[in-house]
Amino acid sequence: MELNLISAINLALREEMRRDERVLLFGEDVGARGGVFLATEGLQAEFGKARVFDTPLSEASILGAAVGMAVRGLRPVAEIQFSDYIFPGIDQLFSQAAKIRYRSGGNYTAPMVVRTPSGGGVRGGHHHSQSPESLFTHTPGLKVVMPSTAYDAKGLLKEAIRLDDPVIFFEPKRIYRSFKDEVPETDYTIAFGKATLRLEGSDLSIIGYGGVMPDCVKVGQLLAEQGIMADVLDLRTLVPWDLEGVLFSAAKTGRVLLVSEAPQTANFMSSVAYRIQEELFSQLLAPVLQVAGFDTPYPYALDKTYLPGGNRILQAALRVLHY
Amino acid sequence: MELNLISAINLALREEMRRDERVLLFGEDVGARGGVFLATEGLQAEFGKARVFDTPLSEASILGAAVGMAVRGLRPVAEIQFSDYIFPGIDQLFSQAAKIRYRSGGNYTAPMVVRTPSGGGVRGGHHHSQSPESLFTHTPGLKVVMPSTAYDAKGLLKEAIRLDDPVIFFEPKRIYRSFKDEVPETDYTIAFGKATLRLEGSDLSIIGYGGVMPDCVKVGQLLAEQGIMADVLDLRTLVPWDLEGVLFSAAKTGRVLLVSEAPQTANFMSSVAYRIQEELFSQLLAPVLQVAGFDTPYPYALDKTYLPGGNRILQAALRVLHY
Amino acid sequence: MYKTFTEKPIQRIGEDGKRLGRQKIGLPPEKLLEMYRDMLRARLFDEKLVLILRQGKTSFYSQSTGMEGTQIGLAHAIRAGHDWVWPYYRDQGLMLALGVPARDVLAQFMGLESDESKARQMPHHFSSRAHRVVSCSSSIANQVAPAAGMAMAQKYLGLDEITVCTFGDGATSEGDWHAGVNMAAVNGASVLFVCENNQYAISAGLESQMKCKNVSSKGHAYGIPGYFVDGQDVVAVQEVMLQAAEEVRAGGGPVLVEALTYRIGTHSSADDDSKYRSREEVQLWKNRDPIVRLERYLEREGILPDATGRQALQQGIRSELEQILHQLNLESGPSWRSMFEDVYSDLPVHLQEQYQSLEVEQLALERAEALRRAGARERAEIHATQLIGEGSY
Amino acid sequence: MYKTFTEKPIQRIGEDGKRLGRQKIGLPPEKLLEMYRDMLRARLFDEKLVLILRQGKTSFYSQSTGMEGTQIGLAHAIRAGHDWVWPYYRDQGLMLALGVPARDVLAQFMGLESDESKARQMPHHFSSRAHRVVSCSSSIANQVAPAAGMAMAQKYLGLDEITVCTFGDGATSEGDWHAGVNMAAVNGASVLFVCENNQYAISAGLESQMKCKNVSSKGHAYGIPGYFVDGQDVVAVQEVMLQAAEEVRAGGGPVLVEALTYRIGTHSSADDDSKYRSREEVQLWKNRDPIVRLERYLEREGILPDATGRQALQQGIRSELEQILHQLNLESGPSWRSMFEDVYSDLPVHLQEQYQSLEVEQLALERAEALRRAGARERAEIHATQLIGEGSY
Ligand SMILES: Cc1ncc(C[n+]2csc(CCOP(=O)(O)OP(=O)(O)O)c2C)c(N)n1
Ligand SMILES: Cc1ncc(C[n+]2csc(CCOP(=O)(O)OP(=O)(O)O)c2C)c(N)n1
Ligand SMILES: [Mg+2]
Ligand SMILES: [Mg+2]
Repeated sequence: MELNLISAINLALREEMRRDERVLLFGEDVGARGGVFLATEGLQAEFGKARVFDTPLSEASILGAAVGMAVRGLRPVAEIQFSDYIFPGIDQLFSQAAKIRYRSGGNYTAPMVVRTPSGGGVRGGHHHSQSPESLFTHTPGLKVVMPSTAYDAKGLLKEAIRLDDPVIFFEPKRIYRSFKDEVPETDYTIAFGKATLRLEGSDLSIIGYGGVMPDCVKVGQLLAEQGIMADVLDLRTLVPWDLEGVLFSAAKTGRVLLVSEAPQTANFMSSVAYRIQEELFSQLLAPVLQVAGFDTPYPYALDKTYLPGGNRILQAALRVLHY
Repeated sequence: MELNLISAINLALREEMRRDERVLLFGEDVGARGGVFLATEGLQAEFGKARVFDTPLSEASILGAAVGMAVRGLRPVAEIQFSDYIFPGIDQLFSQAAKIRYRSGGNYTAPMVVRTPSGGGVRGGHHHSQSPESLFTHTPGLKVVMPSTAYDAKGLLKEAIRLDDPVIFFEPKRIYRSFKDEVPETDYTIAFGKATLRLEGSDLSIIGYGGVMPDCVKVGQLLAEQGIMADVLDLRTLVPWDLEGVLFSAAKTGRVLLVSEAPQTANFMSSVAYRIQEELFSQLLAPVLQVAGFDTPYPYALDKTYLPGGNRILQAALRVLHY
Repeated sequence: MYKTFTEKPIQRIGEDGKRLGRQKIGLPPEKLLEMYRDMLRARLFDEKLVLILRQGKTSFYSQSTGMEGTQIGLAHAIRAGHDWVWPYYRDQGLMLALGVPARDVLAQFMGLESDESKARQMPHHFSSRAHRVVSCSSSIANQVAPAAGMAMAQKYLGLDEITVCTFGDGATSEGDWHAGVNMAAVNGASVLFVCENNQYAISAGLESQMKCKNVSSKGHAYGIPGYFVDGQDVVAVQEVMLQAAEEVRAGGGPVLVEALTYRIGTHSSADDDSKYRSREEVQLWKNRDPIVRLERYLEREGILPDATGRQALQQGIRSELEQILHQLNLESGPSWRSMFEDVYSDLPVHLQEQYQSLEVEQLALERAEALRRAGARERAEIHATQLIGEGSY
Repeated sequence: MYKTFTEKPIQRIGEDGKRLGRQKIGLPPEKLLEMYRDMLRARLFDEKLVLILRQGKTSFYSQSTGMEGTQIGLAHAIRAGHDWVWPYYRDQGLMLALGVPARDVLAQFMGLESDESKARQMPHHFSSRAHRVVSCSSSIANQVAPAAGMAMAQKYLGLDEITVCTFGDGATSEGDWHAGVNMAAVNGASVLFVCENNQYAISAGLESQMKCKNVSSKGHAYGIPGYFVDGQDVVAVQEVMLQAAEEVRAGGGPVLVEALTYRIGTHSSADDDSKYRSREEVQLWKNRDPIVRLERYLEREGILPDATGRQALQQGIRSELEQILHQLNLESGPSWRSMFEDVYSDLPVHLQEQYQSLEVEQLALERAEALRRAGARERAEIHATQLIGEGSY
């Protein structure tokens, strides 16, 4: 069936909760309200208040409780209302969720999922627009995901819930409802660490994840109209990320553009760039280029100017091509 | 006079507090105890409890209060006992200190310094060994420093206190007392954004900051004994970082090794690597290489195995040289 | 002297407009009428903003209708422009009553170039240097520890100001709230903490927020006084806040005041409250309108303007807002050139470079736009496709 | 039934060993003697660890001497191995009394391969799967919200366990403490929160930590019972904890118990307490030794072993520890090969690669070390300089 991204998330949650009674869902306003974006709509009605409930307004309460539940055998799925609001509870992720397996020698684990709408483009200003995923990729012990289609959202979220690791599941809120794609009603999961090609070509590799993907595809199509064929690769998961898939594409094209919307400095994509040039130094025809967010707080009125859109991606693609 | 790094910090604090009554100093155990590493020893005795005081055990209290004081015209210097413990208060840095100037159109500012011992090598296990600086370099609005000598520590800390921006001042605790260097008794500051050469050469650029610097220098000296001359460059400040100095050295040698001890993925140094290959693609003789921490939590018993030391740096240098 | 930690909210005027208690109400008629006007102004501001939101002139709105007693009572108990205020996002009534020009508040809501915060934040993120209102963060309870720090600075500097810090009921659950109140308490910092308890945090009622009997009782955990006042009773709010502010000013450390109130509208323009509360409940609280309560009292005292007078009062406020909007509608948002200002006190190299790259892009877009307007064939949403192959880089 | 929110700590045995109150002490002699032995064992463990620290066999130590009444009283009030425990780092006495083998505790302290946590954490980071003791984080108050979550899970799963969560006085200032206690309260989660109030957080005394009269009074802010007990009186601690644990077990939600105690030693082996507290104060609390208090009571009751018996008891404990150390001294730390285990449930590609790079390095180092031992000329601290020019990469 055709679904938008947020409906696919709702469906994945519903299916997993039906499958496994250990799956619990909580956060701010996820109950009667169904979440501020309605990702959890109808779930409290179906599964009851013992399994779907509102918490106090405290991200440390939410994330900390998720850790404790996971240690005792549940499969908590916690929602943080906006990824910008993880920070008040981040120590529970960094010091507990990420480290408990390692620090206990594998005796305790925290299989939990933190779902959180993320990224810009919704006129959300400083605190409803940020893309903090790089911070989590820099924290060993956490797995990090960001889908860009409804199909992937369902498959990756189901995989995340079943995995024995803590997963931070970033949802690109600006494309929650901007298109629909085919989502099987069957039970399927998507393994972490496998990128997927959105377009195939041999002149250039455009690599991204999450909210920037539609623009990456658009640019790929535009280039194709001019006879320039790009691989457009969607990473889907950042930890682990698909080194093999990335190197395969980069080796094929020799020209790579990495696209993300988080600030440039210490951006996760820089470490992808690093690995590409490390492995393929003599095969690259141009430096690896990045399109990323500016190193400023995310502004309100200039939202669209801040966000790397099709034009900025296109110009960078041309720069890589014409190097 | 010859001082070790921590004495230079103590001296810088003392001088700045004598110079400017608006400078206040607080944190956990900084008063009578003089800090757990004794960085603030004697300061409460000299300046009194109104200017040097202990706080409740809450990093959010410390960092949040610093923001409010700074807005009202003081120059707070807050100590976080270990950089691993910034996380419970990080929202005060990310959402308040980093953004208040921007979000108020420059009407409010938070000129404050957060001093914090950081990095590994002291058998501190998970929570007394981490190097979280990359997270702060990824947060626009914060300036980020990490000195590696007593001279720099004094000059950079005094600069940090006088700057009108929030500065996160990481102190490489494992070299607090491992050597002494010449520190003038005069008042001097060191401008941010200027790297400094520890050794000069033209065969290779070894670039690092903070706790890894002594090993970088050792490796440079070892190579020199074999007739291989390396530039050993100390970044000193990460935001802003010395793009010009780095590119100058990299262009000269064509071979670059970046050294840090934080985990590899989304490490700040990857974005330095990114910029080097972006600017000097055709001039590089080898891929830019990185020595970094492993992507695991920082272990206790394997402390020395985890930490990138002289041998690991040397091997990587050889890899760059023999590419 | 009002008592701390009362079981029931302190009231001065009953629902019927009758004075409660023996003590006379000390406020002169002019002051009462000023408060009345400020409450009306807050209410009509809401009304107007809901309208311009529909017109697309702002992007988001959270009403404070029903909470005017709390916000205006507070505004009239502190020294506006002298005491510092760390407000929260629902404080438009407080802003206006403190004297922040409606023009400035509106410019912020509309994201205009003349906003003193340079349109960097979403609507509701108040800031006014001149009125000592410190720029809001969206992160709930984020202002609490900074307010403590500011009061510590005031104490250190020997200033006679106090710091006022407001927040909702939901905010009290955050760790940063605890950290901030405790910091102020331990340091005897002069903060007036004000909880505008409207009984909801978006959809979460008090029972999913706390198990204690009310917010003010949390004062026990910090060793500070807690007052519980009826937020629908502007006179009680003003008096209790005044007493609390004086205690704070006297140097006794922070005080916590909880005003029990209700938001009549949805949490925000993005909310649908029918999912989580009954219409009966909302109606119950509509009947406890703080403006009506004051009107009843004023009427009893014989100082309520007559119907024509009230009409004129409202008309005056409406046309004030009309006129401002008329002007503001001519203004536009900030230029892209302001993107890199105010990140730091200086412009580091990496931001210079990013500025330059944005300049190239924006000038190209402007050229493309000029071409398009000059009648060149229509471009798709990617405006600069004409650059393909031209290699401007 | 003990009362909540008392002004003074609940006591059962006076300093002179006399029973207080009318109620008889319900514990049978065997139980009292077991508690006595556990307290001695904790004390002697401290003594031993200080010694092996000096010998360089562990790297860091924080004594709990003086706090045995609190920790052992707690251990004897809960169902060890059935109820779950989220301890904090100073809980060695609690660990031993819960039945965690001294061998396991010591292996953790010494960073040995047989540590069930694979020597991944500093000394004092307890964990025992078999005893339902959950691995400690160093981040103060970090365990509080997870404990709430665990109890929520227990409730959901219909288990009759409770969750016990301990922390120091300093910990109560952290935002995460507030977040955790509130979460438990709102959800009626079965957590026994235990504050081991030893009056210091490193050098910070209570007055720089809180302004309220005691930690237990913080229960008011969460709508939960708060008990205040004399932590030097193991009988009172055991009885109050038992009552609190039963309340928790009955499903009434969390309970907070504060035991007022004192740490006689420095904060840790890295501390110097003469900088922040007087010798007189320390002496005062030495005189309130919880072991001596129990001895006095046992003596009065005629069940205290005589001098020889006590001597034998101590000797037994000492030789138990001796023997364990004797074995453990033969063990070494974990192999570098364990570095990449347990980061995730699997070994992602990037960690496989990092493992391989470490393998190359470590094998080279082992070769170099073998050469060196075989008498080749001495190498500097950079062991593998011989690789220069050989280009093994
Ligand atoms: C740290 C954080 N978490 C979540 C949010 C999202 N959020 C915005 S308003 C709100 C409810 C706040 O309730 P309350 O404090 O009672 O204020 P009210 O809106 O009722 O005036 C929430 C959860 C946020 N802004 N910040
Ligand atoms: C978040 C955090 N901040 C700071 C520290 C450093 N630290 C370790 S122990 C300690 C004092 C703890 O005091 P308390 O909770 O009273 O326990 P006690 O040591 O007295 O038993 C501090 C500040 C830490 N471990 N975690
Ligand atoms: Mg509210
Ligand atoms: Mg303590």
